[in-house]
Amino acid sequence: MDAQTIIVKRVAQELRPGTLVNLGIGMPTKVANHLPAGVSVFFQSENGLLGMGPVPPDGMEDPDLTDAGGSFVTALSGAAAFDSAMSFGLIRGGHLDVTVLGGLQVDQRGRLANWMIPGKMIPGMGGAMDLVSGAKRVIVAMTHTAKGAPKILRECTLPLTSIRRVDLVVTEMAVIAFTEAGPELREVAPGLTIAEVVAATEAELIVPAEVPVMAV
Amino acid sequence: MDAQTIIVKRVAQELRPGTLVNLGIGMPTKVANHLPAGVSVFFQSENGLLGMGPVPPDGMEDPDLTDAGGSFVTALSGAAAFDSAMSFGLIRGGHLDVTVLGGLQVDQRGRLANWMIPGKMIPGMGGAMDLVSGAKRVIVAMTHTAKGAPKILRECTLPLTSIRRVDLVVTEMAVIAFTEAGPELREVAPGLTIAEVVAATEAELIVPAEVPVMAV
Amino acid sequence: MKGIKLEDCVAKIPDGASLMVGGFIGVGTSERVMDELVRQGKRGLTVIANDTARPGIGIGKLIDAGALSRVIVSHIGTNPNTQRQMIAGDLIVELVPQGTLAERVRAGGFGLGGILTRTGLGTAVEEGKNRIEVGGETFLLETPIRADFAIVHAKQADYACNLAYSLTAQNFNPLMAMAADIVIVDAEDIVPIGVIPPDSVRTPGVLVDHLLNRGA
Amino acid sequence: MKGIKLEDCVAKIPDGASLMVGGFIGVGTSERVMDELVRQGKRGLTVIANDTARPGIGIGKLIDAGALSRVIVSHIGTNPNTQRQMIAGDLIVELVPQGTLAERVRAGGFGLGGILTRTGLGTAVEEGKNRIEVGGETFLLETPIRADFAIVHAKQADYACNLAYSLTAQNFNPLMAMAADIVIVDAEDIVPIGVIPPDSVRTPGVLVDHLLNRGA
Repeated sequence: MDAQTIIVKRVAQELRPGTLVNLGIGMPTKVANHLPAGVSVFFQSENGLLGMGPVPPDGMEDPDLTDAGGSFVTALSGAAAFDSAMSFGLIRGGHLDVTVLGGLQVDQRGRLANWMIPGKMIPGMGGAMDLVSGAKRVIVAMTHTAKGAPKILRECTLPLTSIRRVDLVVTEMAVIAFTEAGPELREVAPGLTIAEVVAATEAELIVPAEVPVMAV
Repeated sequence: MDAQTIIVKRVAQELRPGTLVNLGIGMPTKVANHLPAGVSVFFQSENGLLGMGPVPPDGMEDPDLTDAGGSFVTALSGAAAFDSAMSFGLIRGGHLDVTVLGGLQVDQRGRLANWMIPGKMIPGMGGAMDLVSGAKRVIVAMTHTAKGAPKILRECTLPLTSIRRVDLVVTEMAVIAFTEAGPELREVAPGLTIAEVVAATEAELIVPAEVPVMAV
Repeated sequence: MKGIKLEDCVAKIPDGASLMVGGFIGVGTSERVMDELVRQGKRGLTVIANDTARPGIGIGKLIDAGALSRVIVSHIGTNPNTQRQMIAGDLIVELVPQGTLAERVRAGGFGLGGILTRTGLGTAVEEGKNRIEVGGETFLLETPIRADFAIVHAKQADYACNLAYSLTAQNFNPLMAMAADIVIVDAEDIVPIGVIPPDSVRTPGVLVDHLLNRGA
Repeated sequence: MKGIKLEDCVAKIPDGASLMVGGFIGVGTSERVMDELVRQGKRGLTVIANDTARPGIGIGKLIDAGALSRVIVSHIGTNPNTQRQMIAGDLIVELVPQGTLAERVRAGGFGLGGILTRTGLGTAVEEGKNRIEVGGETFLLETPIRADFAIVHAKQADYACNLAYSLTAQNFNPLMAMAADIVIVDAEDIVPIGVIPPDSVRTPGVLVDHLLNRGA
C-alpha cells in the first residue's frame, strides 16, 4: 500500500455516520472512496453544496455543478445548494463536524501551515483558514516527512493557516492526536517502530505505554 | 379633506416609478392608496416580501402572507420573499429608495423620535431604527401638532429613533425639507398662511421668498 | 431518524431554557409547540423572537401562561399582556432593532463574533455597547445571540429534513435554525426527497435535530 | 426596461473601474462579459472574486489580456498567469480567506460596517487589521467591500429581473448583486414572471440595473 492509500484509508475510519464533512482538495478528496461499510456521511463542498456525490456518469456532467477544485461532481438525493456566505456560515458556525485538509507543517502546539511557501508557492488560502478555524474537528492528512525532513515540527517555519489547534494528524507512519498536553502518538503504521516515528518527528511526541498498530 | 388624507395624498406624490418603498404601519400604509396615475412602485414589507399587493379578495387570505402589521396582503406578479436578514439587508444596504414613517417628534436637526414615550408607551422600535438609519430617503408623515402642541421642535424630548437626518416631513399644514442648513418650508396647505405654520412649529423654519401651496 | 412526538420533544426543553422562536406576529410560529409548552407548564423560559405576537396567538400563549422570564424582541406593541408583565416586573424585556436582531441571530449561527451597524447609534439602543470606527464612520458593535433550542416552523420538510418556507412565514426561521444547540422543526408537510429541489432548500437537513411527527 | 446589448453594456464600464465577478473557478461566471471586456480592451480594472479561474476561462481571460491591475481573491492557485503577473509586479493580489471574502462582500451589500471573525487571527491575514474582544474571545474586524459594477451570472431571470441560480454556479453571485453600484446580469434563460416563484427568487429584480439580451 502506498503512503497516500494508508493515509486516506486511516482518515476514513474517523468519519462517523450522519456527520457533515468537508474534504480538502487533493489527497483528502480521496477519503470519500474509503468510507467503512455502512457509514454514510454528508459531504460539503465549500463552493456551495451539501450532499456532494461522486463523479457523474460520462456525458452527465453539469457545468453548474463542480467541487471546490472545479471538477464535475453529482448531487446526491437530499442535497442542498447555497451561496458562499451560507457555505462558510456552516463552516464557521460549528455546523461542520469534520474537515480533512492537507498539510505542509504542523507544530508542537498543533498549529497547521498549509497555504503558502514564501517566495515559492503563493496559491492563496482559499477556504482553508475558515475550515481550520471553524470546523468542530480538524484532521490533517499528510506525509510524515518531505524529502526526508520532518513536517511535524517544534515551530512551523511556514506561515500559519490558523492558530487553532488541529485535532488529529494522520500520516503514512503514525496517527497523532493533539491535545492541550501536546502531540500524542496514538498509532504506529505496521512494520514501524515507535523509535522510527519519533526519529522522523521534530516535535516532542507524548508516547503512551501502549501504542497500537494502525489497522488499514 | 381630513388631515390624514391630505398627508397621505401629498406623500404619495413623492414616490417615483420603479422605486423600492417601505411604508410604516398605520397612516403611512394608506399612502399606497393614493399613488398618482401611472406610477408603479415596489412595496417592501420588512417581514420578508418585495412586491406587496393590496388586501386579498375575501376568502383568498393566506395565513403565511401578511404585512408587517400582521394583516393579510397579496403578493403581486413578480414578488420575491426572503428572510429577515435579507429584508433588512435591503433596508440597511442602500437598496430601499424611500421609507415613509409616522412620527411623534422631529427636531431642528431633522432627528426623528417615533418609538417610545417613557413611562407610557414602550412598544419597541420594530424595524423603525433600521429604516430611518438605512433608507436612501426618509419621509415622515405626521400631524403637525398633537393636542395643539408642536411636534416639530428645537430638540426632541422623546428618545430618538436615529441620529440620521430625515429628508422630508409632510403634515396636514406643510411640507418641510430637512437639509444641512435646517428645516426649510417648502409648501403650505391651502388656506393657511406661512405665519400660521411658523406659529405651529417650534423649530426654526427657513422660509424662502416663494412658498408654493400644497397641491392635494 | 429525527422524527419525534410533540409531547416527547417538548419534554426535552427544561424550565429556564433559552428558545429562539420563529415567527412575525405569529405568522410562521409553531402553534402546537407553544400549546404544548403551556400544557407541560414550563417556567422561566427566555424567548428570542421578533415579537410576542398577540394574546392567545403564537408566543402570546407563553406570555399568557406566565412561562417566560425574559424576552429579546424587536417589539411588544401588539401584545398588551407583555407590556403589563414588563411593567409589573415579572418579565424582562430586551428590545433590539429588528434588522439588528436578524444579524445578531445570524452571527450566532454563522460563527461571527459580531457585526457593525449604524442602526441605534446615538439612541437608547447604544447603552452599554462599543462604538467602532471604520473608514471614518462610527458604528455600533452588536454581538451574536444563540439559544439552547430553536423552534422552527417550515412549510415543507423532506425525509432528509431539508426545509422550505412559505412567503412571509419565513422571517426569522432559517436564521434561527442555524443558531441554536437543538433545532426542533414543525413542518406543515413532510414530503419525499426531491420535492424540494437542492436550489430551493433554505435549511439543510443536517441542521435539524428533531422533526415533529405530523400524525398522532 | 433593463434589457441591454452586451456591447453597449460593457461599454459603460470605464478603464480603472472595480468589478465584482461571480464565479468559482469559472463556474457561474459570465464568459461573454469576460470576452467583451477583453474585446473592448479595458485596462486597469480591479476584480473582486473568489479566484482568477484558469488561463482562458472566466476571469482568467482578463488576466491573459492584461486587463487587471488588482485582484481581491481567496486564491490564485488555479491560474499560473496570475502568479506570474503578481511576481512581475504587474498585478496587485490581495488574498482574503474565502469565508471572510463572502462576509465582506455581504457586509458591503447589507449596509454593515464590518464583521468579526476568528478566521485569520494570528496569521498573515491579520496584518493591518484591528483585534476586537467580544465575550473574552478575540476576533479580527473585517471591513465591507463594494464595487462600481457587479457581473452576475444567473440561471434564470424573469421579466421583472428576479433571479434564480443553479447549484454551485450560485456561489458569490447573489452576494455581489447586493454590493455594487451597477448590477449587470447575464442569465442563461429569460422566463415569464411566475416561472420563478416568490420563494425561489434569490435576487429581487429591483437590484438589477442591466439584463443582457440573449439574442443578437
